[in-house]
Amino acid sequence: MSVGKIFKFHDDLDTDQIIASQYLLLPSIDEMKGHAFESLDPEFPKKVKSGDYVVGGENFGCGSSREQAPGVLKALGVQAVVAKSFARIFYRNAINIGLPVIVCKELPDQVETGDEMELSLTDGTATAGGSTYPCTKLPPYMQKILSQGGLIASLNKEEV
Amino acid sequence: MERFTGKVWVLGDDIDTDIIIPTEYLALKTIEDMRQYAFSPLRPDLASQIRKGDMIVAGKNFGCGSSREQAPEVIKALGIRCIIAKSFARIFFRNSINNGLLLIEQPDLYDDMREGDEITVEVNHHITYGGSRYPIASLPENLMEILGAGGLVKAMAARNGLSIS
Amino acid sequence: MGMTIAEKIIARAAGVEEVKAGDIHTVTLDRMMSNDGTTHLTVDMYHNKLKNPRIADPGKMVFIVDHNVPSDNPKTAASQKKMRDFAREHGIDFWEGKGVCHQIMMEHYVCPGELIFGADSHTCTYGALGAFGTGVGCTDLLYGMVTGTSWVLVPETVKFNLTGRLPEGVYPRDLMLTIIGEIGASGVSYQVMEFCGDGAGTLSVNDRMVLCNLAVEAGAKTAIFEADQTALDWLAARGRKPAAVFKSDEDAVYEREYTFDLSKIQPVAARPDFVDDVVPAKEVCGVHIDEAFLGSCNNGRIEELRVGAAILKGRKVADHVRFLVVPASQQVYLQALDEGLIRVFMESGAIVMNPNCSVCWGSCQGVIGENEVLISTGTRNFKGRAGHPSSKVYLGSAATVAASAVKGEICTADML
Amino acid sequence: MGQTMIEKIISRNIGSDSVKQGDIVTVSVDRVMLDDIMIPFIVDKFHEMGFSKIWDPNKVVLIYDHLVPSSQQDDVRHYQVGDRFAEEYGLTHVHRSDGICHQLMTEAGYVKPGDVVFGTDSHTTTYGCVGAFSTGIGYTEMAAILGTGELWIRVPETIKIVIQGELPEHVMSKDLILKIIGDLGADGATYKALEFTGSTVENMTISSRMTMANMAIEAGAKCAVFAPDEKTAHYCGVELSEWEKNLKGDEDAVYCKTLIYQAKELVPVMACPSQVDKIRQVSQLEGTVIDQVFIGSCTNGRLEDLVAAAKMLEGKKVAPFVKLIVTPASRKVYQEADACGALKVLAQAGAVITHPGCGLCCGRTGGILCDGERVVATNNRNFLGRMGTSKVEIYLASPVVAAACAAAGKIVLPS
Repeated sequence: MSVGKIFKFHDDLDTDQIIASQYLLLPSIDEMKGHAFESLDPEFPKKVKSGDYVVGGENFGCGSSREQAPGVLKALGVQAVVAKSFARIFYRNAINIGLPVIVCKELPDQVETGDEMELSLTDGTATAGGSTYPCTKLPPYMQKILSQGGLIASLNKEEV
Repeated sequence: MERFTGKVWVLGDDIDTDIIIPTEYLALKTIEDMRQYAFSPLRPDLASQIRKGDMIVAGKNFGCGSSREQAPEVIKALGIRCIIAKSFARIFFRNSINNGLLLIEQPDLYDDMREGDEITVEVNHHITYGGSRYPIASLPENLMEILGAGGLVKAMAARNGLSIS
Repeated sequence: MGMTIAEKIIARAAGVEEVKAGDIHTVTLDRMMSNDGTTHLTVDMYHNKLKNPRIADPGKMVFIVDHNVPSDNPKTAASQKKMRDFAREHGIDFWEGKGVCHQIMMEHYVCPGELIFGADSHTCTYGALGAFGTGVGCTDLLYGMVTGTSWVLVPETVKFNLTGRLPEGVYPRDLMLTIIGEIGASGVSYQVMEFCGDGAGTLSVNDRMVLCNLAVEAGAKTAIFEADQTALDWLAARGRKPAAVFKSDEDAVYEREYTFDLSKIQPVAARPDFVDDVVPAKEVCGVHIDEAFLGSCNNGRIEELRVGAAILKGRKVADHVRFLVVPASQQVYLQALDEGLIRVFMESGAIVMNPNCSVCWGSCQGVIGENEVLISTGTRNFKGRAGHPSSKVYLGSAATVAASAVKGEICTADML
Repeated sequence: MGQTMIEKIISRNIGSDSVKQGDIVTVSVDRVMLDDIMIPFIVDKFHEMGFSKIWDPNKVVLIYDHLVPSSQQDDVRHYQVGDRFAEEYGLTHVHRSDGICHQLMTEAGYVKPGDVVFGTDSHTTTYGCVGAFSTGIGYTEMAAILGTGELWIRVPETIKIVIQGELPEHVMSKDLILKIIGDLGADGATYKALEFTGSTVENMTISSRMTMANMAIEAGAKCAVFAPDEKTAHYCGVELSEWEKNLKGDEDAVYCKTLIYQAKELVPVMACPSQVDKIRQVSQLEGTVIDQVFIGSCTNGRLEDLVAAAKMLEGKKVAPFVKLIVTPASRKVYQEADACGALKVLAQAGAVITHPGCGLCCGRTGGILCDGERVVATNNRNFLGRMGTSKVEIYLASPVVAAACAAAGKIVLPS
């Protein structure tokens, strides 16, 4: 994956912070995405560029099952989310919509917002600040969903 | 005698206060925050098209409905110089005068008026449009006093020994 | 090798003899629930993203409008209409304004042994009846709706051995918050919490719902109780039969075990902005509040309304406090009317709203303002969860919330 | 020469016996009502005007109703501004979640026959149900009253409306006032007072009179009045004085117009989208499919309205995919409807019952609709965009008609 800028967030980053409840019933992800991370950094949707990365700590995406959370990140062009660990539903949702979510125990403590990073899904590594960190590889089943572009894409493919 | 000329926006009969400013925007903090939503249920683009000094010409019962004073305030904030209608609803009329927004009752102009044209108003006397003169009545004295003071807030402030610029 | 209840349910759904933690299986889902938080997106994807749109079995689908009820703006209304029209067109069971989705599912659908997906994280509630319920996103839900199946990574199970009885004035909510405080917000991430032991047997189905419901706040995939006689009686009273009644095998594998002595539990509160920041309720006493909330899929049933009403009876809500009482369902509301509880709440000055998610999800009802403080029986206290990003949410039991509403500051019931 | 009711009330207020229509006079205010939407604006204007105290805090009633419960973060600011103002200026009559302002003003005893009352809401005309002169004003004038206790008014001409006989089954006072508004037109009574009289209104409950006084503004009226009688005395908890007993239009009073109706000729009607004066008989609209029904508001959210709706829905269910939202007008109404079992019947039928407040009527929350949806509602306005987008169709009706429509899922005559 290409080099992108990092936006770093704290441990236990919950889905209410990624996208608050009051926007979830808007008609589409496109109308919601301007409110991503509103409580923490209202400028985030303007600052983030296609190909950037979100980096979190432990338990990233805890809280609700709202698929709008990975949805708005993907719609804003976030290339992947790297965290020490992920909450279960967020993790599953991200893979289902084709947003790579990568577990990397060391990198989050070594980087700050604004740093650049590069990710290699095939090697299972993340590189930032001249150092390369090992990432946990996805189980093959999930890797397959991701490589097909998400669950619906895989469903459509099977039906052809 | 006061005299001014401006471009006209034409609205219909029974323009109610929910059209002028819908309830969902009434709890916004300031009139400045609200004014972009003026007339939005009827003509969503109108608020952005109105320029300072423009006028509104409408049919009967303009401003009917609620007592929300935000209605004349947003119209004034958009820069509307005065509203000329066949008739006005009561509360809206009082609220407008209290805010120093001039309202003029004129029975015939609306039927002849084309949006975008200019008219000239001579207060308490007549309106000129397309070469014709449309007579208008004088406002009662007590209302002219409030208008003269620049609205009720200024009139009250003066009574309390304050002067507001 | 032995299996846990959760493993047995997955094995049944996968049509295999045995599963073990870490396996990935394709399962047939017994039921799917979707609410107005995401269904409009599911419907859009159904129409726009599928090559061959179809529904495997509309009879397994339940759509529930509960999050923004009554609707607060035209966009909400449009999203709900999309859901309503879709349910009508495809013959899907549809509920609107009748209560919080999990409460409706428990009242009308959930049966022991079932594997249920819900597009809501608190779907783990259904473990109270020995079912495997888990929260998923709308893409998973759509896949399940189209194919009738999904994939499941068999989770490890963590055993929670409960002993003893809760003391008077201490509630299952205190117990569950205490557990979450102890194990942390990701303490059982991807895992199943299995509650067992003598103490579990003393808990009613309502109590079990309170426990299971909050399991996701510790990161769990689900939580589960064995469907014992208490559960089966509860089910029979509602005219339903179990799909399968499973017990964990003696030699089942648990990732680890905890023991909690119920008799030692005390009233607790979770402080802003994390559910696992749990302290004895006494430690937060005196915090000025602006609003109090008694309701939600966690704590809005008749049992909690009774607790709240007993405290409010003959007392008044503090002048500056807005006390929202929101029954979890229309059934609960009707029972509360019958028992005179609603009368007590209205006399006390409370705001009694229609059954819905209300301020627990903080979007359209009881929303709090800048720097305001809410004490709540809801599920979460994340930053800004109930309104303005600067506002704060404390979580406590129904008793603590009701007492705080009277006092105007956080206090426990014994302090009134 | 004889006087109309309004002329009598104003005469007594200013201590003159010769007040006549068209005069501009300054009245002393007996009571004012401030609501939550307007309170921040009132406070700003009050301070801009340079006042440092309220003329008589006991005469001021502050009511939170449009924004209860809060639906947006900013709503709370209105409570905060109101609470601060009340504390600073010694206001004691503050209602934070007790129901709709107009219901509370009479129900809680703030208005008596012959009073002169102003409120920052157009439906302040409601208090004419107990023989008071009451009307809506803006927040600037309210701020001036708070400082001075006075307001100038123009003594209005009066339209006399006589209704005789008994209303047919399923015809409510709502049908009557809708019919009258249809006949007068939305501006037919602008600047004028309506004086209701005749055996039909004499036999009406105060609640039914409230419905009519409430909607007078929809014909543009400044106010509407009913002569106080024993029912009024009982409702207000007062003994009528000699003056109050004679508080009715004199035989030789001057009326600008008189309308006469025979109650038996009336039928259930609706105001069709999007004008309150676009009145059609329900029978002409039958079969129109609907999405939602709203029973509530200061027009028709009282006990008799809820009981009428409950009677219609007893043993029935709201039609599939149709929502019925019931918002009682006040805490007291809610409690009484609970006590008499009406709430239970409505809830069993599938109604969504909310806490008392303005709810959907004021269009902030409480069941907002979207493009293409149609609602039958018992409130007072069906303006474009009032309950959502401008493509929402609002039909105004009586509670009994609304309930029948909820069960049928379409517009029907009650049976």
